[in-house]
Amino acid sequence: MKEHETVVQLSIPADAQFIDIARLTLYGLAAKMGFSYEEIEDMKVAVSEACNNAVLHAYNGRRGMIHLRFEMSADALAIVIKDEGKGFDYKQVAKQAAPLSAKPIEDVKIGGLGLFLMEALMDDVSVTTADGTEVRLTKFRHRGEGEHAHECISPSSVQEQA
Amino acid sequence: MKEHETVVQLSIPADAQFIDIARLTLYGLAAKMGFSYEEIEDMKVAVSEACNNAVLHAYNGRRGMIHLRFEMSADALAIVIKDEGKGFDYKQVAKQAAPLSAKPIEDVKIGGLGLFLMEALMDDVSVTTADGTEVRLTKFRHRGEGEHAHECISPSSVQEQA
Amino acid sequence: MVYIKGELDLAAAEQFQRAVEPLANDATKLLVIHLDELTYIDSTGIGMLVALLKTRKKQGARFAIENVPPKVQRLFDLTGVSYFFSEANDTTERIGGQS
Amino acid sequence: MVYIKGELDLAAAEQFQRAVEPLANDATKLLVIHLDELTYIDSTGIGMLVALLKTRKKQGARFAIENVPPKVQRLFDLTGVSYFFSEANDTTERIGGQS
Ligand SMILES: Nc1ncnc2c1ncn2[C@@H]1O[C@H](COP(=O)(O)OP(=O)(O)O)[C@@H](O)[C@H]1O
Ligand SMILES: Nc1ncnc2c1ncn2[C@@H]1O[C@H](COP(=O)(O)OP(=O)(O)O)[C@@H](O)[C@H]1O
Repeated sequence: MKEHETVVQLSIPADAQFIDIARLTLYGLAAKMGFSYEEIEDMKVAVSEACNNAVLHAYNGRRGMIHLRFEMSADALAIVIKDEGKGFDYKQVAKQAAPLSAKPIEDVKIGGLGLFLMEALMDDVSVTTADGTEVRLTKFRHRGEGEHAHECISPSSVQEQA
Repeated sequence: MKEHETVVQLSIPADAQFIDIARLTLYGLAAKMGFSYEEIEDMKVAVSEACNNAVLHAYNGRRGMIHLRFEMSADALAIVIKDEGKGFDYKQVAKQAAPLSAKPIEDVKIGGLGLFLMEALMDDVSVTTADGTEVRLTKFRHRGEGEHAHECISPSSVQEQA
Repeated sequence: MVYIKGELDLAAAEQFQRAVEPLANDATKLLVIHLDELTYIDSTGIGMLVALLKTRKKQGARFAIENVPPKVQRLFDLTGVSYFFSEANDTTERIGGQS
Repeated sequence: MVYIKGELDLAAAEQFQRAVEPLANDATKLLVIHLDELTYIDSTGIGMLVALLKTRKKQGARFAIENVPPKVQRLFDLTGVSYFFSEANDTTERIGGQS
Protein backbone atom coordinates (compact mmCIF):
# COMPACT_ATOMS: atom_id res chain seq x y z
CA MET A 1 0.00 0.00 0.00
CA LYS A 2 1.38 3.33 -1.06
CA GLU A 3 1.48 6.42 1.13
CA HIS A 4 -1.59 8.67 0.98
CA GLU A 5 -3.73 5.90 -0.31
CA THR A 6 -7.05 4.96 1.15
CA VAL A 7 -8.29 1.44 0.56
CA VAL A 8 -11.74 -0.13 0.58
CA GLN A 9 -12.16 -3.84 -0.03
CA LEU A 10 -15.20 -5.80 -1.10
CA SER A 11 -15.60 -9.55 -1.56
CA ILE A 12 -18.63 -10.95 -3.32
CA PRO A 13 -19.56 -14.45 -4.50
CA ALA A 14 -18.63 -15.07 -8.14
CA ASP A 15 -22.29 -14.98 -9.04
CA ALA A 16 -23.94 -12.60 -11.51
CA GLN A 17 -26.44 -11.55 -8.81
CA PHE A 18 -23.78 -9.69 -6.84
CA ILE A 19 -22.07 -7.67 -9.53
CA ASP A 20 -24.45 -4.78 -8.94
CA ILE A 21 -23.12 -4.60 -5.36
CA ALA A 22 -19.66 -3.97 -6.81
CA ARG A 23 -21.16 -1.21 -8.95
CA LEU A 24 -22.86 0.38 -5.92
CA THR A 25 -19.62 0.50 -3.93
CA LEU A 26 -17.74 1.85 -6.92
CA TYR A 27 -20.39 4.50 -7.39
CA GLY A 28 -20.23 5.58 -3.74
CA LEU A 29 -16.46 5.87 -3.70
CA ALA A 30 -16.06 7.50 -7.10
CA ALA A 31 -18.74 10.09 -6.32
CA LYS A 32 -16.96 10.85 -3.03
CA MET A 33 -13.76 11.44 -4.99
CA GLY A 34 -15.49 13.89 -7.28
CA PHE A 35 -15.46 11.92 -10.52
CA SER A 36 -18.01 13.05 -13.09
CA TYR A 37 -21.17 11.15 -13.96
CA GLU A 38 -19.64 10.01 -17.27
CA GLU A 39 -16.42 8.86 -15.65
CA ILE A 40 -18.38 6.91 -13.06
CA GLU A 41 -20.52 5.26 -15.74
CA ASP A 42 -17.38 4.27 -17.63
CA MET A 43 -15.84 2.76 -14.51
CA LYS A 44 -19.05 0.91 -13.70
CA VAL A 45 -18.97 -0.86 -17.06
CA ALA A 46 -15.24 -1.63 -16.87
CA VAL A 47 -15.48 -3.07 -13.36
CA SER A 48 -18.56 -5.08 -14.31
CA GLU A 49 -16.75 -6.53 -17.33
CA ALA A 50 -13.95 -7.75 -15.07
CA CYS A 51 -16.52 -9.23 -12.66
CA ASN A 52 -18.49 -10.81 -15.51
CA ASN A 53 -15.31 -12.56 -16.62
CA ALA A 54 -14.64 -13.87 -13.13
CA VAL A 55 -18.20 -15.21 -12.97
CA LEU A 56 -18.15 -16.72 -16.46
CA HIS A 57 -14.61 -17.98 -16.91
CA ALA A 58 -12.72 -18.30 -13.62
CA TYR A 59 -14.30 -21.10 -11.65
CA ASN A 60 -15.77 -23.52 -14.24
CA GLY A 61 -19.10 -23.50 -12.45
CA ARG A 62 -17.63 -24.14 -9.01
CA ARG A 63 -18.27 -21.67 -6.20
CA GLY A 64 -15.71 -18.94 -5.71
CA MET A 65 -15.29 -15.34 -4.69
CA ILE A 66 -14.41 -12.08 -6.41
CA HIS A 67 -12.23 -9.72 -4.39
CA LEU A 68 -12.34 -6.04 -5.23
CA ARG A 69 -9.87 -3.55 -3.91
CA PHE A 70 -10.51 0.18 -4.38
CA GLU A 71 -7.36 2.25 -4.02
CA MET A 72 -8.09 5.95 -3.69
CA SER A 73 -5.25 8.38 -4.02
CA ALA A 74 -5.01 12.08 -4.72
CA ASP A 75 -4.68 11.57 -8.45
CA ALA A 76 -6.48 8.33 -9.26
CA LEU A 77 -8.89 5.58 -8.39
CA ALA A 78 -7.54 2.11 -9.07
CA ILE A 79 -9.83 -0.90 -8.83
CA VAL A 80 -8.28 -4.34 -8.56
CA ILE A 81 -10.61 -7.23 -9.39
CA LYS A 82 -9.23 -10.59 -8.36
CA ASP A 83 -10.42 -14.17 -8.60
CA GLU A 84 -8.72 -17.40 -7.54
CA GLY A 85 -9.82 -19.22 -10.66
CA LYS A 86 -8.05 -20.92 -13.51
CA GLY A 87 -6.47 -17.84 -15.12
CA PHE A 88 -5.87 -17.48 -18.86
CA ASP A 89 -3.32 -16.43 -21.44
CA TYR A 90 -3.78 -12.68 -21.28
CA LYS A 91 -1.16 -11.79 -23.94
CA GLN A 92 -2.89 -14.03 -26.43
CA VAL A 93 -6.40 -12.81 -25.62
CA ALA A 94 -5.42 -9.11 -25.45
CA LYS A 95 -4.38 -9.16 -29.09
CA GLN A 96 -7.94 -9.99 -30.06
CA ALA A 97 -9.56 -7.28 -27.94
CA ALA A 98 -11.27 -5.11 -30.54
CA PRO A 99 -14.66 -3.69 -31.38
CA LEU A 100 -16.91 -5.44 -33.86
CA SER A 101 -15.92 -4.67 -37.41
CA ALA A 102 -18.28 -3.75 -40.18
CA LYS A 103 -18.70 -7.15 -41.70
CA PRO A 104 -22.00 -8.86 -42.53
CA ILE A 105 -23.91 -9.47 -39.29
CA GLU A 106 -24.03 -13.19 -40.07
CA ASP A 107 -20.27 -13.38 -39.58
CA VAL A 108 -20.13 -11.37 -36.36
CA LYS A 109 -19.02 -13.43 -33.38
CA ILE A 110 -20.56 -12.34 -30.12
CA GLY A 111 -18.23 -12.03 -27.15
CA GLY A 112 -14.67 -10.90 -26.68
CA LEU A 113 -15.78 -7.33 -25.99
CA GLY A 114 -15.05 -7.34 -22.27
CA LEU A 115 -11.32 -6.65 -22.32
CA PHE A 116 -11.77 -4.24 -25.19
CA LEU A 117 -14.29 -2.20 -23.19
CA MET A 118 -12.05 -2.13 -20.13
CA GLU A 119 -9.24 -0.74 -22.30
CA ALA A 120 -11.54 1.76 -23.96
CA LEU A 121 -13.18 3.03 -20.80
CA MET A 122 -10.27 3.21 -18.35
CA ASP A 123 -6.98 5.13 -18.45
CA ASP A 124 -4.95 2.06 -17.64
CA VAL A 125 -5.58 -1.68 -17.57
CA SER A 126 -3.17 -4.35 -16.41
CA VAL A 127 -3.81 -8.05 -15.97
CA THR A 128 -1.85 -10.59 -13.95
CA THR A 129 -2.71 -14.26 -14.20
CA ALA A 130 -0.21 -15.80 -11.78
CA ASP A 131 -2.66 -17.15 -9.21
CA GLY A 132 -6.12 -16.79 -10.66
CA THR A 133 -6.73 -13.54 -12.47
CA GLU A 134 -6.06 -10.03 -11.21
CA VAL A 135 -7.29 -7.12 -13.30
CA ARG A 136 -6.16 -3.65 -12.32
CA LEU A 137 -8.20 -0.75 -13.71
CA THR A 138 -7.09 2.86 -13.21
CA LYS A 139 -8.90 6.13 -13.80
CA PHE A 140 -7.00 9.37 -13.26
CA ARG A 141 -8.58 12.46 -11.80
CA HIS A 142 -8.40 15.32 -14.23
CA ARG A 143 -8.24 18.08 -11.66
CA GLY A 144 -4.59 19.03 -11.47
CA GLU A 145 -4.32 19.75 -7.76
CA GLY A 146 -3.00 17.09 -5.47
CA GLU A 147 -5.68 17.44 -2.83
CA HIS A 148 -6.79 14.63 -0.60
CA ALA A 149 -9.49 12.22 -1.63
CA HIS A 150 -11.53 13.03 1.45
CA GLU A 151 -11.73 16.71 1.23
CA CYS A 152 -13.88 17.03 -1.82
CA ILE A 153 -17.35 16.03 -0.75
CA SER A 154 -19.52 15.80 2.20
CA PRO A 155 -22.67 13.81 1.68
CA SER A 156 -24.84 16.27 3.46
CA SER A 157 -25.55 19.93 3.09
CA VAL A 158 -27.00 22.51 5.38
CA GLN A 159 -28.77 25.45 3.83
CA GLU A 160 -29.59 28.57 5.65
CA GLN A 161 -32.31 31.05 4.94
CA ALA A 162 -32.46 34.05 7.19
CA MET B 1 -19.76 -20.49 7.48
CA LYS B 2 -23.04 -22.31 7.68
CA GLU B 3 -24.59 -24.23 4.84
CA HIS B 4 -26.86 -22.24 2.51
CA GLU B 5 -25.27 -19.01 3.53
CA THR B 6 -23.99 -16.43 1.12
CA VAL B 7 -21.36 -14.03 2.36
CA VAL B 8 -20.30 -10.57 1.21
CA GLN B 9 -17.45 -8.77 2.96
CA LEU B 10 -16.58 -5.10 3.02
CA SER B 11 -13.63 -3.37 4.67
CA ILE B 12 -13.57 0.40 5.04
CA PRO B 13 -11.24 2.77 6.87
CA ALA B 14 -12.47 3.64 10.37
CA ASP B 15 -13.32 7.11 9.15
CA ALA B 16 -16.75 8.74 9.24
CA GLN B 17 -16.51 9.48 5.51
CA PHE B 18 -16.87 5.81 4.60
CA ILE B 19 -19.82 4.77 6.71
CA ASP B 20 -22.20 5.65 3.88
CA ILE B 21 -20.43 3.01 1.77
CA ALA B 22 -21.42 0.43 4.37
CA ARG B 23 -25.00 1.69 4.13
CA LEU B 24 -24.95 1.42 0.32
CA THR B 25 -23.79 -2.19 0.40
CA LEU B 26 -26.30 -3.04 3.10
CA TYR B 27 -29.04 -1.43 1.04
CA GLY B 28 -28.10 -3.38 -2.09
CA LEU B 29 -28.01 -6.73 -0.33
CA ALA B 30 -31.10 -6.23 1.82
CA ALA B 31 -33.14 -5.08 -1.19
CA LYS B 32 -31.99 -8.17 -3.09
CA MET B 33 -33.22 -10.32 -0.21
CA GLY B 34 -36.63 -8.70 -0.33
CA PHE B 35 -36.58 -6.79 2.97
CA SER B 36 -39.07 -3.94 3.17
CA TYR B 37 -38.15 -0.28 2.99
CA GLU B 38 -38.70 0.11 6.76
CA GLU B 39 -36.63 -2.94 7.60
CA ILE B 40 -33.80 -1.65 5.42
CA GLU B 41 -33.94 1.79 7.04
CA ASP B 42 -33.77 0.16 10.47
CA MET B 43 -30.77 -1.93 9.48
CA LYS B 44 -29.03 1.10 7.98
CA VAL B 45 -29.23 2.94 11.29
CA ALA B 46 -28.15 -0.08 13.35
CA VAL B 47 -25.15 -0.82 11.12
CA SER B 48 -24.17 2.84 11.09
CA GLU B 49 -24.31 2.97 14.90
CA ALA B 50 -21.88 0.06 15.08
CA CYS B 51 -19.61 1.76 12.53
CA ASN B 52 -19.86 5.10 14.35
CA ASN B 53 -18.66 3.38 17.52
CA ALA B 54 -15.70 1.82 15.72
CA VAL B 55 -14.78 5.25 14.31
CA LEU B 56 -15.24 7.08 17.61
CA HIS B 57 -14.10 4.64 20.25
CA ALA B 58 -11.99 1.80 18.84
CA TYR B 59 -8.73 3.27 17.66
CA ASN B 60 -8.09 6.34 19.86
CA GLY B 61 -7.46 8.49 16.82
CA ARG B 62 -5.05 6.04 15.20
CA ARG B 63 -5.80 4.67 11.73
CA GLY B 64 -7.68 1.42 11.57
CA MET B 65 -10.21 -0.51 9.54
CA ILE B 66 -13.81 -1.62 9.99
CA HIS B 67 -14.63 -5.06 8.61
CA LEU B 68 -18.22 -5.81 7.71
CA ARG B 69 -19.50 -9.26 6.96
CA PHE B 70 -22.98 -9.72 5.49
CA GLU B 71 -24.32 -13.25 5.99
CA MET B 72 -27.37 -13.93 3.88
CA SER B 73 -29.41 -17.01 4.58
CA ALA B 74 -32.92 -18.12 3.76
CA ASP B 75 -34.34 -16.75 6.98
CA ALA B 76 -32.11 -13.85 7.99
CA LEU B 77 -29.51 -11.25 7.20
CA ALA B 78 -26.75 -11.01 9.80
CA ILE B 79 -24.25 -8.19 9.67
CA VAL B 80 -21.03 -8.52 11.63
CA ILE B 81 -19.16 -5.25 12.24
CA LYS B 82 -15.64 -5.77 13.50
CA ASP B 83 -12.79 -3.50 14.53
CA GLU B 84 -9.34 -4.34 15.87
CA GLY B 85 -9.43 -1.56 18.44
CA LYS B 86 -9.31 -1.41 22.18
CA GLY B 87 -12.62 -3.10 22.97
CA PHE B 88 -14.78 -2.21 26.00
CA ASP B 89 -16.78 -3.70 28.83
CA TYR B 90 -19.95 -4.60 26.98
CA LYS B 91 -21.84 -6.05 29.95
CA GLN B 92 -21.33 -2.84 31.87
CA VAL B 93 -22.27 -0.56 28.99
CA ALA B 94 -25.26 -2.65 27.87
CA LYS B 95 -26.97 -2.06 31.21
CA GLN B 96 -27.06 1.65 30.46
CA ALA B 97 -28.44 1.30 26.93
CA ALA B 98 -31.78 3.12 27.19
CA PRO B 99 -33.73 5.89 25.53
CA LEU B 100 -33.67 9.38 26.99
CA SER B 101 -36.04 9.70 29.89
CA ALA B 102 -38.43 12.56 30.42
CA LYS B 103 -36.32 14.62 32.77
CA PRO B 104 -35.54 18.32 32.40
CA ILE B 105 -33.54 18.85 29.22
CA GLU B 106 -30.74 20.47 31.23
CA ASP B 107 -30.02 17.10 32.85
CA VAL B 108 -30.11 15.04 29.66
CA LYS B 109 -26.74 13.55 28.77
CA ILE B 110 -26.16 13.22 25.08
CA GLY B 111 -24.70 9.94 23.90
CA GLY B 112 -25.13 6.33 24.84
CA LEU B 113 -27.94 5.87 22.33
CA GLY B 114 -25.97 3.74 19.86
CA LEU B 115 -26.28 0.35 21.51
CA PHE B 116 -29.84 1.10 22.49
CA LEU B 117 -30.79 1.83 18.87
CA MET B 118 -29.11 -1.35 17.65
CA GLU B 119 -31.17 -3.34 20.17
CA ALA B 120 -34.35 -1.50 19.28
CA LEU B 121 -33.96 -1.77 15.51
CA MET B 122 -32.64 -5.31 15.05
CA ASP B 123 -34.06 -8.71 16.02
CA ASP B 124 -30.84 -9.80 17.67
CA VAL B 125 -27.65 -8.07 18.81
CA SER B 126 -24.58 -9.76 20.21
CA VAL B 127 -21.24 -8.20 21.03
CA THR B 128 -17.87 -9.87 21.51
CA THR B 129 -14.91 -7.86 22.74
CA ALA B 130 -12.15 -10.47 22.76
CA ASP B 131 -9.90 -8.99 20.11
CA GLY B 132 -11.22 -5.53 19.34
CA THR B 133 -14.99 -5.33 19.09
CA GLU B 134 -17.32 -7.52 17.05
CA VAL B 135 -20.97 -6.57 16.86
CA ARG B 136 -23.36 -9.05 15.29
CA LEU B 137 -26.72 -7.67 14.15
CA THR B 138 -29.46 -9.98 12.88
CA LYS B 139 -32.72 -9.25 11.11
CA PHE B 140 -35.06 -12.13 10.36
CA ARG B 141 -37.12 -12.36 7.23
CA HIS B 142 -40.77 -12.46 8.06
CA ARG B 143 -41.90 -14.46 5.07
CA GLY B 144 -42.36 -17.95 6.40
CA GLU B 145 -41.10 -19.93 3.44
CA GLY B 146 -37.53 -21.06 3.41
CA GLU B 147 -36.76 -19.97 -0.10
CA HIS B 148 -33.32 -19.05 -1.29
CA ALA B 149 -31.95 -15.56 -0.91
CA HIS B 150 -31.30 -15.29 -4.61
CA GLU B 151 -34.62 -16.14 -6.01
CA CYS B 152 -36.56 -13.15 -4.91
CA ILE B 153 -35.36 -10.30 -7.05
CA SER B 154 -33.85 -9.62 -10.33
CA PRO B 155 -32.61 -6.10 -10.75
CA SER B 156 -34.03 -5.77 -14.22
CA SER B 157 -37.38 -6.18 -15.76
CA VAL B 158 -38.56 -6.69 -19.26
CA GLN B 159 -42.02 -5.50 -20.14
CA GLU B 160 -43.86 -6.55 -23.21
CA GLN B 161 -46.58 -4.74 -25.02
CA ALA B 162 -48.04 -6.48 -28.02
CA MET C 1 -34.51 28.99 9.37
CA VAL C 2 -32.20 26.16 8.55
CA TYR C 3 -32.91 23.44 6.04
CA ILE C 4 -31.07 20.19 6.50
CA LYS C 5 -30.64 18.24 3.31
CA GLY C 6 -29.14 14.80 2.87
CA GLU C 7 -27.62 12.79 5.68
CA LEU C 8 -27.09 14.05 9.21
CA ASP C 9 -24.53 11.51 10.28
CA LEU C 10 -21.06 11.41 11.79
CA ALA C 11 -19.51 12.49 8.49
CA ALA C 12 -21.73 15.58 8.37
CA ALA C 13 -21.29 16.53 12.03
CA GLU C 14 -18.51 19.05 11.61
CA GLN C 15 -20.16 20.82 8.71
CA PHE C 16 -23.42 20.97 10.63
CA GLN C 17 -21.80 22.44 13.73
CA ARG C 18 -19.98 25.03 11.65
CA ALA C 19 -23.13 26.08 9.83
CA VAL C 20 -25.47 26.11 12.79
CA GLU C 21 -23.27 27.48 15.61
CA PRO C 22 -23.53 31.19 14.70
CA LEU C 23 -27.30 30.85 14.41
CA ALA C 24 -27.58 28.88 17.64
CA ASN C 25 -25.78 31.61 19.55
CA ASP C 26 -28.04 34.38 18.34
CA ALA C 27 -30.68 34.25 21.07
CA THR C 28 -32.66 37.16 19.66
CA LYS C 29 -33.83 35.21 16.62
CA LEU C 30 -36.16 32.26 16.36
CA LEU C 31 -34.28 29.17 15.13
CA VAL C 32 -36.34 26.72 13.08
CA ILE C 33 -34.79 23.53 11.75
CA HIS C 34 -36.58 22.04 8.74
CA LEU C 35 -36.09 18.35 8.19
CA ASP C 36 -38.18 17.74 5.02
CA GLU C 37 -35.18 16.80 2.97
CA LEU C 38 -33.30 14.86 5.62
CA THR C 39 -32.73 11.41 4.14
CA TYR C 40 -30.83 9.86 7.01
CA ILE C 41 -30.21 10.46 10.69
CA ASP C 42 -28.78 8.34 13.48
CA SER C 43 -27.78 8.86 17.11
CA THR C 44 -25.03 11.27 16.05
CA GLY C 45 -27.50 13.57 14.33
CA ILE C 46 -30.06 13.21 17.11
CA GLY C 47 -27.32 14.10 19.60
CA MET C 48 -26.52 17.24 17.62
CA LEU C 49 -30.16 18.33 17.62
CA VAL C 50 -30.47 17.70 21.36
CA ALA C 51 -27.29 19.70 21.99
CA LEU C 52 -28.75 22.54 19.94
CA LEU C 53 -31.95 22.42 21.96
CA LYS C 54 -29.95 22.58 25.20
CA THR C 55 -27.99 25.59 23.97
CA ARG C 56 -31.18 27.43 23.01
CA LYS C 57 -32.95 26.55 26.24
CA LYS C 58 -30.03 27.80 28.34
CA GLN C 59 -30.26 31.14 26.52
CA GLY C 60 -34.03 31.21 26.80
CA ALA C 61 -34.06 31.40 22.99
CA ARG C 62 -36.78 30.07 20.75
CA PHE C 63 -36.23 26.85 18.83
CA ALA C 64 -38.37 24.53 16.74
CA ILE C 65 -37.96 21.43 14.62
CA GLU C 66 -40.39 21.10 11.75
CA ASN C 67 -41.48 18.87 8.88
CA VAL C 68 -40.05 15.70 10.33
CA PRO C 69 -40.23 12.78 7.85
CA PRO C 70 -41.94 9.64 9.27
CA LYS C 71 -38.81 7.52 9.43
CA VAL C 72 -36.97 10.28 11.30
CA GLN C 73 -39.94 10.77 13.64
CA ARG C 74 -39.81 7.05 14.39
CA LEU C 75 -36.21 7.38 15.58
CA PHE C 76 -37.10 10.49 17.60
CA ASP C 77 -39.85 8.46 19.29
CA LEU C 78 -37.67 5.41 19.88
CA THR C 79 -34.88 7.41 21.46
CA GLY C 80 -37.23 9.53 23.54
CA VAL C 81 -36.24 12.89 22.09
CA SER C 82 -39.68 13.61 20.59
CA TYR C 83 -40.76 14.66 24.05
CA PHE C 84 -38.14 17.41 24.21
CA PHE C 85 -38.63 18.54 20.64
CA SER C 86 -42.39 18.82 20.84
CA GLU C 87 -42.05 20.64 24.16
CA ALA C 88 -39.66 23.09 22.48
CA ASN C 89 -42.03 23.57 19.55
CA ASP C 90 -44.94 24.21 21.92
CA THR C 91 -42.99 26.77 23.90
CA THR C 92 -41.92 28.47 20.72
CA GLU C 93 -45.49 28.71 19.54
CA ARG C 94 -46.71 29.97 22.90
CA ILE C 95 -44.24 32.84 22.85
CA GLY C 96 -45.36 33.65 19.36
CA GLY C 97 -42.87 32.16 16.92
CA GLN C 98 -44.09 31.87 13.40
CA SER C 99 -42.48 29.38 11.03
CA MET D 1 -42.75 -3.93 -28.69
CA VAL D 2 -40.52 -4.68 -25.77
CA TYR D 3 -39.52 -2.18 -23.12
CA ILE D 4 -36.35 -2.90 -21.24
CA LYS D 5 -36.26 -1.36 -17.81
CA GLY D 6 -33.41 -1.37 -15.33
CA GLU D 7 -30.14 -3.15 -15.90
CA LEU D 8 -29.40 -5.43 -18.83
CA ASP D 9 -26.44 -7.24 -17.33
CA LEU D 10 -25.30 -10.78 -16.70
CA ALA D 11 -27.76 -11.13 -13.82
CA ALA D 12 -30.67 -10.18 -16.09
CA ALA D 13 -29.59 -12.32 -19.05
CA GLU D 14 -31.73 -15.35 -18.32
CA GLN D 15 -34.85 -13.33 -17.63
CA PHE D 16 -34.30 -11.36 -20.81
CA GLN D 17 -33.87 -14.48 -22.95
CA ARG D 18 -36.98 -16.03 -21.47
CA ALA D 19 -39.06 -12.93 -22.12
CA VAL D 20 -37.78 -12.15 -25.58
CA GLU D 21 -37.34 -15.59 -27.14
CA PRO D 22 -40.99 -16.21 -28.06
CA LEU D 23 -41.18 -12.75 -29.63
CA ALA D 24 -37.88 -13.19 -31.44
CA ASN D 25 -39.11 -16.37 -33.08
CA ASP D 26 -42.29 -14.83 -34.41
CA ALA D 27 -41.04 -13.64 -37.78
CA THR D 28 -44.41 -12.28 -38.85
CA LYS D 29 -44.38 -9.45 -36.35
CA LEU D 30 -42.19 -6.40 -36.16
CA LEU D 31 -39.98 -6.51 -33.03
CA VAL D 32 -39.09 -3.13 -31.54
CA ILE D 33 -36.89 -2.89 -28.46
CA HIS D 34 -37.29 0.34 -26.50
CA LEU D 35 -34.35 1.33 -24.35
CA ASP D 36 -35.60 4.58 -22.72
CA GLU D 37 -35.57 3.11 -19.27
CA LEU D 38 -32.42 1.07 -19.58
CA THR D 39 -30.16 2.29 -16.77
CA TYR D 40 -27.21 0.00 -17.37
CA ILE D 41 -25.81 -2.20 -20.11
CA ASP D 42 -22.46 -3.86 -20.66
CA SER D 43 -20.99 -6.33 -23.14
CA THR D 44 -23.36 -9.04 -21.90
CA GLY D 45 -26.40 -6.97 -22.77
CA ILE D 46 -24.91 -5.78 -26.02
CA GLY D 47 -24.18 -9.41 -26.90
CA MET D 48 -27.81 -10.32 -26.25
CA LEU D 49 -29.06 -7.55 -28.52
CA VAL D 50 -26.65 -8.59 -31.29
CA ALA D 51 -27.78 -12.20 -30.94
CA LEU D 52 -31.37 -11.05 -31.26
CA LEU D 53 -30.53 -9.09 -34.37
CA LYS D 54 -28.87 -12.14 -35.90
CA THR D 55 -31.90 -14.30 -35.17
CA ARG D 56 -34.23 -11.77 -36.76
CA LYS D 57 -32.00 -11.27 -39.80
CA LYS D 58 -31.77 -15.00 -40.42
CA GLN D 59 -35.57 -15.18 -40.50
CA GLY D 60 -35.82 -12.08 -42.65
CA ALA D 61 -37.89 -10.60 -39.83
CA ARG D 62 -38.12 -6.93 -38.95
CA PHE D 63 -36.27 -5.59 -35.92
CA ALA D 64 -35.54 -2.16 -34.50
CA ILE D 65 -33.90 -0.66 -31.42
CA GLU D 66 -35.28 2.69 -30.33
CA ASN D 67 -34.90 5.50 -27.79
CA VAL D 68 -31.32 4.70 -26.93
CA PRO D 69 -30.08 6.78 -23.95
CA PRO D 70 -26.83 8.68 -24.63
CA LYS D 71 -24.64 6.61 -22.32
CA VAL D 72 -25.92 3.41 -23.92
CA GLN D 73 -25.41 4.86 -27.40
CA ARG D 74 -21.84 5.65 -26.43
CA LEU D 75 -21.20 1.96 -25.64
CA PHE D 76 -22.93 0.92 -28.89
CA ASP D 77 -20.57 3.26 -30.75
CA LEU D 78 -17.45 2.14 -28.89
CA THR D 79 -18.12 -1.54 -29.47
CA GLY D 80 -19.09 -1.04 -33.12
CA VAL D 81 -22.63 -2.39 -32.83
CA SER D 82 -24.31 0.93 -33.71
CA TYR D 83 -23.55 0.12 -37.33
CA PHE D 84 -25.60 -3.06 -37.23
CA PHE D 85 -28.43 -1.60 -35.18
CA SER D 86 -28.88 1.47 -37.36
CA GLU D 87 -28.75 -0.73 -40.45
CA ALA D 88 -31.50 -2.90 -38.96
CA ASN D 89 -33.59 0.15 -38.08
CA ASP D 90 -33.20 1.49 -41.64
CA THR D 91 -34.24 -1.78 -43.21
CA THR D 92 -37.21 -2.00 -40.89
CA GLU D 93 -38.30 1.47 -41.88
CA ARG D 94 -37.81 0.77 -45.56
CA ILE D 95 -40.08 -2.26 -45.43
CA GLY D 96 -42.63 -0.16 -43.65
CA GLY D 97 -42.40 -0.88 -39.92
CA GLN D 98 -44.07 1.62 -37.70
CA SER D 99 -43.01 1.98 -34.07
N1 LIG E 1 -11.12 -13.91 -14.90
C1 LIG E 1 -10.89 -14.76 -15.92
N2 LIG E 1 -10.63 -16.07 -15.69
C2 LIG E 1 -10.40 -16.92 -16.72
N3 LIG E 1 -10.41 -16.54 -18.02
C3 LIG E 1 -10.69 -15.26 -18.31
C4 LIG E 1 -10.93 -14.30 -17.30
N4 LIG E 1 -11.13 -13.10 -17.89
C5 LIG E 1 -11.03 -13.30 -19.20
N5 LIG E 1 -10.76 -14.60 -19.50
C6 LIG E 1 -10.57 -15.17 -20.84
O1 LIG E 1 -10.39 -14.12 -21.76
C7 LIG E 1 -11.36 -14.18 -22.81
C8 LIG E 1 -11.73 -12.80 -23.32
O2 LIG E 1 -12.44 -12.07 -22.34
P1 LIG E 1 -13.35 -10.86 -22.76
O3 LIG E 1 -12.58 -9.95 -23.65
O4 LIG E 1 -13.86 -10.22 -21.52
O5 LIG E 1 -14.53 -11.46 -23.61
P2 LIG E 1 -15.64 -12.55 -23.26
O6 LIG E 1 -15.71 -12.66 -21.77
O7 LIG E 1 -16.87 -12.00 -23.87
O8 LIG E 1 -15.18 -13.81 -23.92
C9 LIG E 1 -12.50 -14.97 -22.21
O9 LIG E 1 -13.27 -15.60 -23.19
C10 LIG E 1 -11.78 -15.95 -21.30
O10 LIG E 1 -11.33 -17.07 -22.01
N1 LIG F 1 -16.27 -0.47 18.87
C1 LIG F 1 -16.04 0.02 20.12
N2 LIG F 1 -14.79 0.11 20.62
C2 LIG F 1 -14.56 0.62 21.86
N3 LIG F 1 -15.54 1.03 22.68
C3 LIG F 1 -16.82 0.96 22.25
C4 LIG F 1 -17.14 0.45 20.96
N4 LIG F 1 -18.48 0.49 20.83
C5 LIG F 1 -18.98 1.00 21.95
N5 LIG F 1 -17.99 1.28 22.83
C6 LIG F 1 -18.16 1.84 24.19
O1 LIG F 1 -19.50 1.72 24.57
C7 LIG F 1 -20.07 3.00 24.90
C8 LIG F 1 -21.55 3.08 24.54
O2 LIG F 1 -21.74 3.06 23.16
P1 LIG F 1 -23.06 3.62 22.52
O3 LIG F 1 -24.24 3.03 23.21
O4 LIG F 1 -23.02 3.36 21.06
O5 LIG F 1 -23.08 5.17 22.82
P2 LIG F 1 -22.06 6.33 22.42
O6 LIG F 1 -21.24 5.83 21.29
O7 LIG F 1 -22.95 7.46 22.02
O8 LIG F 1 -21.28 6.60 23.67
C9 LIG F 1 -19.19 4.00 24.18
O9 LIG F 1 -19.20 5.26 24.78
C10 LIG F 1 -17.82 3.32 24.25
O10 LIG F 1 -17.19 3.57 25.46
